Amino acid sequence: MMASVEFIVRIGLWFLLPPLLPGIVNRVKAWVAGRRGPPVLQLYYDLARLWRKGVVLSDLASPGFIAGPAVAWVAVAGAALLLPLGPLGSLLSFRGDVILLVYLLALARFCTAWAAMETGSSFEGMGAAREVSYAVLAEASVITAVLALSVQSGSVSLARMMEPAVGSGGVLLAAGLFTVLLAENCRVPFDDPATHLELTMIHEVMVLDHSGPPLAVILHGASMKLLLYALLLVQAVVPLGGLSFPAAVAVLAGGVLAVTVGVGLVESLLARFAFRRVPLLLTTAFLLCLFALLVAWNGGAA
Amino acid sequence: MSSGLNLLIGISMGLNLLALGSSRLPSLIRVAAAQGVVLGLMPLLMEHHFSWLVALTAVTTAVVKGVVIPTLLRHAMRAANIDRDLDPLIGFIPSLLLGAAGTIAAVALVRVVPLLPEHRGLLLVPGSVAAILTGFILLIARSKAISQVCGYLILDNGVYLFGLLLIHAMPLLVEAGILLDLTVAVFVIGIIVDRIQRAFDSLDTRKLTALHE
Amino acid sequence: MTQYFLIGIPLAAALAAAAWPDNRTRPWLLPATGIVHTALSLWLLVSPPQVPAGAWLGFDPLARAILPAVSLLFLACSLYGVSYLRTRSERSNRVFVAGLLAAFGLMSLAHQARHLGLLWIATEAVTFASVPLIHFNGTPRAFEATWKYLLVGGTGIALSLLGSFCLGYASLQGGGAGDLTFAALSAQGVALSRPWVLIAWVLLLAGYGTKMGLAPMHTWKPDAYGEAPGMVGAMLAGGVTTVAFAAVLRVRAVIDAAGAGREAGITLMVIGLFSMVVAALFLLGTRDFKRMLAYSSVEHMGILSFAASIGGAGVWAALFHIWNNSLTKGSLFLSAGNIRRAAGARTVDEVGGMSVLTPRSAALFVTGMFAVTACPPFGPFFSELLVLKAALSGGHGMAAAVFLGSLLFPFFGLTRLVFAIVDGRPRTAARTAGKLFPETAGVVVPPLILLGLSVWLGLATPSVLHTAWSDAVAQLTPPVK
Amino acid sequence: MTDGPILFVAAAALLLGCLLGPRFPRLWIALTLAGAAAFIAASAHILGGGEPWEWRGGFSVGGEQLHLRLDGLSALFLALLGVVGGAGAVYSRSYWSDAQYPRSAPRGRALWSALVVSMGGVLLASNGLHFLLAWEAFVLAAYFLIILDPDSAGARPAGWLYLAASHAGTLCLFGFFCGIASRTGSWDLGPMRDNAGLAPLFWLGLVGFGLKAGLFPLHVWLPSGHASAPSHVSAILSGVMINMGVYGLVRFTGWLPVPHEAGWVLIFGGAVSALAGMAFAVSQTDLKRLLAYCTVENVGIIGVGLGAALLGSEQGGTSWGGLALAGALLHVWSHGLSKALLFFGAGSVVHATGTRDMSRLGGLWKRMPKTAALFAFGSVAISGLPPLGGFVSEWMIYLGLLGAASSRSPAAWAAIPAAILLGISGALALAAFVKACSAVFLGASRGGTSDHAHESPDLMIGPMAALAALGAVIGLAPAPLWPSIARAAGAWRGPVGPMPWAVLALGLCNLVLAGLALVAAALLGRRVRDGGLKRAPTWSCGYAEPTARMQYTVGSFSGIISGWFSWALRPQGWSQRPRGLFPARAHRFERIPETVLEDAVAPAALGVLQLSTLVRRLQHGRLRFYILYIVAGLAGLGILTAMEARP
Repeated sequence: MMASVEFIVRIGLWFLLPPLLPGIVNRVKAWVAGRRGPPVLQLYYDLARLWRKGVVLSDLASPGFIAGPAVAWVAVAGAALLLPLGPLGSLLSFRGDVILLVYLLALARFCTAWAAMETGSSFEGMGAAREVSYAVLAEASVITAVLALSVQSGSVSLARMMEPAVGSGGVLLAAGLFTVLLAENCRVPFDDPATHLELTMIHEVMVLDHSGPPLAVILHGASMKLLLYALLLVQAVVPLGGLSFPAAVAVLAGGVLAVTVGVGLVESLLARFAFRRVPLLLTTAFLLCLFALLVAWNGGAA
Repeated sequence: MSSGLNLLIGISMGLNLLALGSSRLPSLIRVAAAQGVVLGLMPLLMEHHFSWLVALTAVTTAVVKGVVIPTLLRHAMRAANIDRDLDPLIGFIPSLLLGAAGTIAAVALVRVVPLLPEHRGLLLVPGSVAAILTGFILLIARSKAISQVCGYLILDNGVYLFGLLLIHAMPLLVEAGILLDLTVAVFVIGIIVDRIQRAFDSLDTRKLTALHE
Repeated sequence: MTQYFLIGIPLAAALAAAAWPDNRTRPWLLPATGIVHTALSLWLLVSPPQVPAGAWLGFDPLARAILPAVSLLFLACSLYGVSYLRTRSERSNRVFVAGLLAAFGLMSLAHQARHLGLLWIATEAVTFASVPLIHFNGTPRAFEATWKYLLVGGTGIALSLLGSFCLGYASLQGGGAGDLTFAALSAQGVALSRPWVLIAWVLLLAGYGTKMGLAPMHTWKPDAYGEAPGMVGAMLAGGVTTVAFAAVLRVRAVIDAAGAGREAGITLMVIGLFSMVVAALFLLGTRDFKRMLAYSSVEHMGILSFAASIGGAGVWAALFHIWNNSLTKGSLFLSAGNIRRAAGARTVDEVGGMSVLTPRSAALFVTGMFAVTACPPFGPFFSELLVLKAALSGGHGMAAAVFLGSLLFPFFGLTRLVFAIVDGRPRTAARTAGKLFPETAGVVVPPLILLGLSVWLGLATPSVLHTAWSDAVAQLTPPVK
Repeated sequence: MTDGPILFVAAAALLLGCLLGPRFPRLWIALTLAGAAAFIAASAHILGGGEPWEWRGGFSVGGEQLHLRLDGLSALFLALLGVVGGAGAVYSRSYWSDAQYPRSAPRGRALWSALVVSMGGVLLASNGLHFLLAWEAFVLAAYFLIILDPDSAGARPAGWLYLAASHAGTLCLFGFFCGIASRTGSWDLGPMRDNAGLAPLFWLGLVGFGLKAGLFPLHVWLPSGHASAPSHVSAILSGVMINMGVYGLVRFTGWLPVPHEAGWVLIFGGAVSALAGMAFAVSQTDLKRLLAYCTVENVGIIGVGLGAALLGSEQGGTSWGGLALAGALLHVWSHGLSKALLFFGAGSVVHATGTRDMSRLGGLWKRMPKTAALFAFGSVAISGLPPLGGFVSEWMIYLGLLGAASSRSPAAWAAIPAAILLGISGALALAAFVKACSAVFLGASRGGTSDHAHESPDLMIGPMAALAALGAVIGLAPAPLWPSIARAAGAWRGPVGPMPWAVLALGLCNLVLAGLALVAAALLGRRVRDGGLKRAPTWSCGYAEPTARMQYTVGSFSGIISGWFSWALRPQGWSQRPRGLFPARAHRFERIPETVLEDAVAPAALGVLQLSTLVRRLQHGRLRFYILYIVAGLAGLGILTAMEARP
């Protein structure tokens, strides 16, 4: 009974909160550029409008074109539900749930890429190719980060792994994970959600042919993914264990906000990289995580 | 009498060198025949008391090696109307030197193997080794089928020469062996030389190289 | 008494064949002799006679362990021969049949010879008796092969005679009374003069090795096997070689007794492995499927020598492998003969697609190929495993590695060549082969029988053979003092 | 003790099928299914907790008493053999029908039964001699199945390569088993861990079994063999036959002592195999080659699990070791099922379009929707994505590796790199299968044969569906399966720990997830339908008339990744760039060579061949040199003897 209530509550949270983040990011960008940007709740309006709209479907598309986004959204939501929320802890925690989380995100990627390939449009093919290719490097970083956390905490379940030790390891891990966050959520410097020059994009270009409710689901899923990574990052480097409940919540929220602002700042201060430099950056992220792992190993040994 | 025996062996050694040096087929055949006769007579000298069996072997050997085989070969040679010169793989002088060196080596080598007292004085072992060596040199260095047959005969002479060591102890083995060897050798060599010459009308073994990888 | 029939019957049949007037019915002498001979030798296998120690001749354990295999092989070849010679009715088979029977009789003699000299004489006689078989085809190539066979073989014979003399001299020095039976020689034991024994061993190994076809004295083999009819190749590869190998075994027993067993073992192992390696290299490249069989035979002679060099269990495995080699190699030669006659050519450049032209022979050929390359359930698989096991138990790790390596490369060569011949589409040259060479039962069943025997031998080796081989090993290994 | 009769029935049915198959196709199906069912039944009995079955026959084969044994480990593989063997038989009924292949289909049936029964023999044999017997038997049966199609150009060379590689492996096994027999004095097999002298034999076994399993770089025969065989054969080759090598490795690392390096070598070899296999798979354009290389990857994953298990047991029964082993064994199943399914799917595609070249396919989902759905299912499963089977097994292996890492055991130095490599290869697998599915089934037909393709008959869809269902069971209900897996793993080196609660939790998650996914898809679908649905050509940024040729090609899809791995793949490309204002023609041709085969094996083979040519020159036909050889041989023997004789 209690569990089901908690389940509903979490679902609700994960349903409502995420679209806030892109709004904040855009707000920050606008503020840096000295513009009045769109309202923070812009994405909510967009989602509502899209959900009411009809759909234009490519002749070539199979039912997978609709099912893909839905499954992807479910996968991300499932990953989100596995993630412990600071003091709340996680809904369901078991050995190796972290692997499940990582692979659920992979499943989501599979579905979006599949849906993108449905239409046979060369642009979407390009986007899907880039998505799955860069994911290879991102995956390495994520696994390494997971290893670092598990070595550090001597455990392989998220709930216990999220009790990190501060220090050089934490900093390295934060840097690495932040880069991965940018890459996985297709933000500058990997991707540029703002432009609509297809050749330069990864994620945006994959959804070119989507419209109406499926597009809404995709956008919501993306924002949920962003929040997920933000929470993961914060909990991975900020030790919340000792804090009281409200403090912990506050720190968590603050951390997420900080990350989001950070993303906004990066987007407005950096230019998008040329694609051939993307692997370089991702490799750097991987190395950062690897160093974090080494530090964790030695720290434990010492 | 061992001196007489050694004399004959010495002659056969000389004949080896002669065979190596002979540049024409007929002379080679003659040399081989002569050696056959010389060796054939040996058992008679080795006998202390006369025995029919040994005498028979000796005479047969002498006749076959001295008469039958040479005739056969000459016949084949004529039938095959081949040029009488045998152009060697190894020149005559080198093969001569080789043969001589081999003979000397043989004489020296024999010191390491133990011999029965009654054979101490004899040159049988070096003689046979020398003949075998000569046979091999001829087989390897001469290109005419007939010359190779001669080489084979001299090789056999070497074996025979060694067999004389045992002729007292195990006459049956030696004689049966030698006789069978001769008869069959004659028989087969006759056939083959004849057939080859009919098939190729030349006895140059360098033409017999159709079969190879 | 029976053992003398084994020798006498074929020789008598040979005389009969020489006298027999009719070219068409003469071949029937072959199966007749074969059946009687096989029956006799199998009977002797089951109930071996007592052999007096000093006998020059006798069906002793070693003969019992090998000779029946030769009889079986001859039986199959003789059955094959009837149909084969019918297809060659254009030429007289008088000399051929007589020679084959004589050679067979002399083989039986050589296998039963317990006397150094007698053994040598028999072996030489076999060599010369098989001369007419090799140039049966009467082509210039056949004559050339015969010529080489004669001179190389003759040289080997001269060497083995010299070796026999040396061994005799060694026994003289040991105070022997000139008795050259192997029993007597072994009895002399260490009394034999060591230098002469060693010299004798080298000469005899080289001499009889030439007859076995061990590298580098194997040069006559591809020519002879390539030019002779298939059934002759089978008899040479499965019969004559075993004679020479048995001779080596008998001599080695004496050398062992004389206390030079270590040297003998090592030389035997080295020459065996060397033969295997050389054969492997030849097999990788050869393009003529009858010469291929010759090289494969060289390889198996190497296996036999290697096995024999290990001693004890190795010798047992070697005896087992003799049977398997004779049977499988025989079937391979017979089916190869069919393909050769049907295709009218022998190299992969001219022959192809035989699975279409002569399906049965092609299937037999492929099966036989897998059999000789030690694929189960055929006998060689088991015997070669036993050889390997014996080698490893004997602590010859490196040698075993070489052994395995030189089993691998022949497999590559054989499979490539055989599939090239069997698969694909027929060459234009051999289009009409089906009519040119009908696959009658007479030419298909004998190889099939041989393969069946090989399977039977491998899966369910009769216990009588087990005991026969064990007795032979006991006869060969000197009693430890 | 009920297993004996069941297995006897199985053997009898299959042998009968071997004999009667060529003549009576229907009877053959019945017999093969009966045999397969019997295999499954016997294994189920063992895996369900029955006593391990052991039987010594009264008679002897090849001089050795017949000795069979069916314990948890062999039962696990035997059941898989039964499943794939049966499914393949049904599938081949219309895939390789007598109507289409009057000459080869009858032979194929007999060979199929022979293959299945001999592999069963390998799994049951508990005597070295009989193990080798059955081993060689199935090697040959598989060879003749690979070259089944007389008209296929690629089949014969591929088959020969397979045969040669297999024989090399078999000879290693000759050495392996003879080594055991010569050290223990008997061919009988069984636990003999205390006999430390046997440890070095592991290396022979590794090469012998690794060649069969297709561990990189011993995989040279695998891609071409799997690609050019008929698809139902590829399915059993890849789903079961390579697992014979895996079985050998697991079985004999469990029974024999192993050197200390064994675990390390296996875990690193496995990881490299996983990475390299997938790197090659991603960049293939031939559908079946892609699947074949994916097999190399999965064998690598299994190797990683086994290596981790070895390291675990070296350090004394750690829980993570057991998990890794369980994962490896479960992965045998999940890979076998999904790979067979995928090869069947590929077979249907080939059957319908006549080509394996993905760059000439496309848009097939319209014409063969069932095949497309099943293939997609298999792709998700084999990419190790939740909620399907492949994920559960990989997850267990990850748990093993993470356990080693988090417990800071020495094994962590192997586990950490292995985990990272597994992660990378997982992402690569995802890329590869997105590529495969999309190139074959999605988008527009790239012209040519796929325009008049047709859905496969039910006899081909049915087996695929069955395999898919089984794979789903592994994914959704791992907890009920755990006891069986534990029994199988327990037959290795002693019992593994109790089921971790995590397995149950994971199964729950998968179940919920699958349910939610279906619901969500349905909801969204309804919403889209109600919200008004309009069909239109693909937008593709306003370009007026898109053609199928403008789709993203398979080559360009994997271009980025191929670029990263070009040092290993060494792609060879020829291209004619468009020139001038109105370029007449332009094309680009790219091929990925088989690096190991073409750059390592081929040169070595060439060297050996040259040596052989050199030696063959000695047989030049000049008699006097032959006699010179005799003299030389004589001299050599004399010298050798003299050297030996010197005291």
